[in-house]
Amino acid sequence: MAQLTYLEAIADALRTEMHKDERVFLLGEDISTYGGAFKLTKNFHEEFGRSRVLDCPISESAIVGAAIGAALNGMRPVAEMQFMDFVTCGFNQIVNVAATTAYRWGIGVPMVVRGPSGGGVGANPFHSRNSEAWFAHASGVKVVCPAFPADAKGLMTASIRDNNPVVFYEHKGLYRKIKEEVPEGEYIIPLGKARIVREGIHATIVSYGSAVHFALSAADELLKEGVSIEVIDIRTLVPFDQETVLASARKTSRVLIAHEASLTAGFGGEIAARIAEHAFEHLDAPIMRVAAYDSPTPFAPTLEKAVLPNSTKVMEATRKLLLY
Amino acid sequence: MAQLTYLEAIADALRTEMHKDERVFLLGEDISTYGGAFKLTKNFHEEFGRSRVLDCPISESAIVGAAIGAALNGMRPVAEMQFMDFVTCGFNQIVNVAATTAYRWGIGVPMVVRGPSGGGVGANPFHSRNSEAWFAHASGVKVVCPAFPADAKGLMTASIRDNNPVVFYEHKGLYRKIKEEVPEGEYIIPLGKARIVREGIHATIVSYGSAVHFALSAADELLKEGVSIEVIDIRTLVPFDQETVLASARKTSRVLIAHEASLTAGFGGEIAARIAEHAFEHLDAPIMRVAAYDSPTPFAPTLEKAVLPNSTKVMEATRKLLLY
Amino acid sequence: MNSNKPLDLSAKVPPIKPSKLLSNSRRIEMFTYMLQAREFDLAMQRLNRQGRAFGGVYSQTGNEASSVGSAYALGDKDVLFPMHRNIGGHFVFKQDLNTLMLAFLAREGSLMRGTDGTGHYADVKKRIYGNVSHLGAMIPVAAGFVLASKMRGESVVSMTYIGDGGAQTGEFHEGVNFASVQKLPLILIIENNQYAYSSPNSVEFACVKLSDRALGYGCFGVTIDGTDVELVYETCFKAAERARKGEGPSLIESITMRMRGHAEHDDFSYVSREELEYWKKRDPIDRYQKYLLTKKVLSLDEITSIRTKLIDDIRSAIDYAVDLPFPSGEEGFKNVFID
Amino acid sequence: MNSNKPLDLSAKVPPIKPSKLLSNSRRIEMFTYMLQAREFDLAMQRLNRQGRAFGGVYSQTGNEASSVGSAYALGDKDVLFPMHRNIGGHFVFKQDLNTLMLAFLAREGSLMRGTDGTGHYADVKKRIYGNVSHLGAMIPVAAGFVLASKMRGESVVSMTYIGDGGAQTGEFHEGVNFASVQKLPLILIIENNQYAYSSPNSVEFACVKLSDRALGYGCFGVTIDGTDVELVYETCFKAAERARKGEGPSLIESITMRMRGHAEHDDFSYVSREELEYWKKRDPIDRYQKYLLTKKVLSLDEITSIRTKLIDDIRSAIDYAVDLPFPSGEEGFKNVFID
Ligand SMILES: Cc1ncc(C[n+]2csc(CCOP(=O)(O)OP(=O)(O)O)c2C)c(N)n1
Ligand SMILES: Cc1ncc(C[n+]2csc(CCOP(=O)(O)OP(=O)(O)O)c2C)c(N)n1
Ligand SMILES: [Mg+2]
Ligand SMILES: [Mg+2]
Repeated sequence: MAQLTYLEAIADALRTEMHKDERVFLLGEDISTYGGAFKLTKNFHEEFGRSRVLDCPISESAIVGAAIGAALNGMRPVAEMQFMDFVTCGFNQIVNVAATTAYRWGIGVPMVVRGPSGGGVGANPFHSRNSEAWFAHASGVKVVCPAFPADAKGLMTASIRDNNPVVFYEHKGLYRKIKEEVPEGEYIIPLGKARIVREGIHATIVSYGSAVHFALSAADELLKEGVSIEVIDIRTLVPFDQETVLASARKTSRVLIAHEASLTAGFGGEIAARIAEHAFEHLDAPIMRVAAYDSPTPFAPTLEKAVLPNSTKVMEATRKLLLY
Repeated sequence: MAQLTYLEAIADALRTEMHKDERVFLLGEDISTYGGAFKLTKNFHEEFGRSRVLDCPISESAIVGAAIGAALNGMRPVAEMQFMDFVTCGFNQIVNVAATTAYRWGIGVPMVVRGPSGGGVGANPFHSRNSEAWFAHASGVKVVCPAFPADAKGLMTASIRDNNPVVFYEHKGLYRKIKEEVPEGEYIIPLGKARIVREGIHATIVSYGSAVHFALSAADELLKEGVSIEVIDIRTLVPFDQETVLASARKTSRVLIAHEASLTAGFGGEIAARIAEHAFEHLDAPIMRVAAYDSPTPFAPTLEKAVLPNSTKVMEATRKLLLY
Repeated sequence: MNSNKPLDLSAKVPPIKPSKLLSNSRRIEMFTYMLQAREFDLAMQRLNRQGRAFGGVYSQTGNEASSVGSAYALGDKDVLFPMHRNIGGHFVFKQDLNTLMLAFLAREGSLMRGTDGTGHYADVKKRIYGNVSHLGAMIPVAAGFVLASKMRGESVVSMTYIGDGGAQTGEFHEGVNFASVQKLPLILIIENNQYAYSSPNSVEFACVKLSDRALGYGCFGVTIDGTDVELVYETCFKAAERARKGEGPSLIESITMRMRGHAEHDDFSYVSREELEYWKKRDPIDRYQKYLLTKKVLSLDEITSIRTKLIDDIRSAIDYAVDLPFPSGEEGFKNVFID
Repeated sequence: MNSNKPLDLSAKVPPIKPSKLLSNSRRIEMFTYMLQAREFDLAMQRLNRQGRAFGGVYSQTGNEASSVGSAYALGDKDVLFPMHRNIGGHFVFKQDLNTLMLAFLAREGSLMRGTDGTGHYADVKKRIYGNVSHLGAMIPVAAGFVLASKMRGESVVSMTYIGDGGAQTGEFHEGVNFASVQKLPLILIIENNQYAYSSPNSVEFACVKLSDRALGYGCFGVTIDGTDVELVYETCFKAAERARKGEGPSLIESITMRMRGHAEHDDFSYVSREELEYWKKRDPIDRYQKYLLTKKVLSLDEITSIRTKLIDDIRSAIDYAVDLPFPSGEEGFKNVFID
């Protein structure tokens, strides 16, 4: 096994699948010669040719729409949004065409829309959004938000092989931040399986994406004080692994939900609602949430820090939860 | 006071505000000569002229974008989506331009995007969507979902006078279904105030839009059995009147949340999360939700009935809640 | 032709421009599809009046030449992405009446299991791909479909449609531009039937011809009389030839009239009597019938018997479908995702 | 000009096309703004190398004639919606350097309070409206702005910009079409600087000239040499005149070169040395300077002293801004909604 960054792991999944299955191809802006804004697909065009690493005009609706059309015609396209923020320009294609096709026509639309999302890196309101909840509410697309390199590889493989449209959120702040052992060659993690990243007994933090790391460092800190926190990375929002989350809630009786997306109508609400309905009797404390303030993600580091969640905020909330 | 339908009440609000304030104007597809697909703006062009009742090309991004530009330049535009489903084609303008302008520039964008939403009328997957949760998660737009004629008028007035962008969801199934007394002339209901539509003691149903009516008929039925249900219509999702909802939850200790939108990542999750966090100790039963199945809204009446919530489903869930 | 100027009400109806590419038997076939489209339309209108239809009924009367002539120009590997007034194309692609009627009425056993209605269905074996209501959305999809074919070295042309209104959507622009850059074998027919719901061309665009947009994409563009089926056929046939040669997409503006309301609930009072009169004289079926009679390709008797057969067949499809129940509610919970 | 074909590397640099509309004092003013834009650019590049800038630095070197010449053609009621390479326009609209630098660096007291950076700000008193990152989005907004003016009978022209890449967005199409139908006083400059990030024109479009799209909207369109500031000025001045007369929008393709990477992190190794050489010879400032010297409008000494003053002023603005703290975190919680 090799030590790979999150970005390398995703590239590895794409490369492996492209070698294995000639139906897989990539399309997006500046992905070929330039290798993508984050160089994730660097040199791919040399390996696979420019028609399988297709540079496209600045037309997100055309990119997503063309991916759908190609998927209807036997391919397995992976469309890049240069930043996930720009998916708002291809939104209609995803929620109205891709999401409804299986239901209406009984035909699969095997495609992935992927790209860098999230904040905390001093981008601006238009290069930092966490919009996964929109697609979780779209009924007909799967939504994947990996937090670790190996998971990112395994989930990307599963997404490409899935017969349904998948929106795959990569967190740009994680791209080069963490390295871990990533299995070589084909490696698949089924969609819809949460992962207990750390077992614990006193409380559960349910999270995904960047917030998993906030949860882990909060858990590290608290461990020094003898408090044992269970950390669950749901990994995919749709399908949602309700059972794993409920089992943990029932076990620890205290749940904090953390995500980087803004609070209101974020996916944390959904998770809280499921727990409040199905694990009600097991709870010893209110379900708490840590999320971004309900604003655009601001540019200046001082403001961004104030608005976004981080390890400290998660730890403080966990303390509050434990003290309840 | 006149007896008005929900549709007439909205038209009345528009007409009253247009008479009062010449900055208010309407733009959308087929709203002038034709009077709109539902005839809501019938004859408006005769009263106000075609430039204030502006027929537009089939270009939702241009319609919303032009409204934003006009709002930046001193007007108070009201943009119609012929069906709210088509807001997906103007989505980027709303979530990225309208929603971020006050935050970034300190300038108000006083505009309303309104149109018919919702199902249960045998339309199809593309003429039935309830997408309010998307905008509730957009951080920077207000979201209004009236259930009654008088509220629709009062909230529309408030929306037009608000200095922020408002997405105003009209439920097409309610347009001509209910009549009630609606105050004449200027009539305003502030955004962000829930309404206790019916007081009760044994349980609370929190809902909005069409689901308020399901809740009311469930409450009617249960009253016959001596059970008293409190029904709360939140009326606006953003701002959300948390206090009224929490007070009721604390009072009755049993809460059901009902909305027509699909379950997962719908606004019901947010409401449940708020209650689970802030009224935890007062609850005697799990928070339950009734919502549409997580699918597109199907066309055939048999399927649509199976998938969407209705009075019976709300009643059955309420019984379950009471029996817990 | 100029697609955005006042009608010359006194103008003579031009003669059909016969295509050298058509044999008489193929002429008869086209004409039969046109009749079938018209009769299907009339039947749907009737069902609607009787309250036995379900969902909106979007008439294609006036569109027979445009829809049939274009689809008829395709080969047997090519694919069709029809829009709401392209029932003629469904027939050209040999959709059988029972299947079609079931789909329109969303009855039990229909292709979409009741999840959706009207002509939105896809029938992959017949190479018919449907649409969504959102105008313009299928243009990039139709382009992507043949992008895939092209990648595999297959020669497949994809044909789709948009209205004089829908051509104003952003997805029209992105789709046509993408196809032009990739030189995809895409034929996009802009059916300018004078109205987009209630909106005349002047509300929708300010250019002289919608096909003038081709210049801005670097693809082929032409505006034609969309009530002359042979002209439509020939134009599209050549477009398909170019497409197969790798010369890229064509934008064909086909000018005709929507002879009824947007859907049957619309009384189209915003259309003047004179305008309807003008177009009535250009009824695509009348024009072609006159031509076929004059050229003795068909006799009136033959036409009558073709029509009678078509009407009978439609009637039995209706009888077959209309009393079938809607699908069971359980269907609503299936296939949101598939394996 | 042809916007989408291989360069003729041996072509001579054409002379400046002097505009009859310009006095020498106004020539000097334009030239000064161009120099200011260039020096500001160089200063930002330096700040970036020193790690003292914050956020992406998008060079406008190569764009001075296009940005200054266009904005300079506007009147004192007109509004500007600049894009990321239009710093020249900010200067023409008399933005002061401290304000600008604060906005770019998102420091305390800046117009956007740290919520956003670069040239995204709006300064209403100066009639400068900013943008969002999403390309194309401001075109309908700029159109709607003057729709409002028009409704009130005010004569205001709105000018905005898009790139050779951004012209492929759906919002470009919807915005220009809407403005054309409403005959709005909108001037859209398509700045074709050869690249959209790393993508050459051939990835973005297949038409000969991007201004050919005007025909498809029914508005005025022209492609011009965007390194000749007088030509840009004159073209835009006439466009503004037409706009004020109610003749609708203009689509002006201004051809130039982005002389650096997309932003400073980009080494633009995808651009050939020959291509850069070709454009280096067409540097808008060199060209204009040569003209002004030849015509004796300015002497070299005068230019040097103008430049020195500009550099000093920029340096003091940097000194002023760069050590200021970022705004307090509390600002992040304000103004999501305003009263
Ligand atoms: C994006 C979008 N906006 C609005 C509508 C509502 N709508 C349905 S059909 C129609 C008119 C279409 O006119 P045109 O494109 O000319 O086609 P026609 O019906 O005349 O064939 C409108 C506005 C829609 N379906 N999609
Ligand atoms: C809708 C959208 N898609 C993608 C991007 C990412 N992006 C930012 S600038 C850029 C290239 C722009 O090229 P062009 O329009 O030619 O302008 P230039 O930077 O060359 O002036 C891209 C792809 C974006 N900002 N907006
Ligand atoms: Mg039409
Ligand atoms: Mg460019």
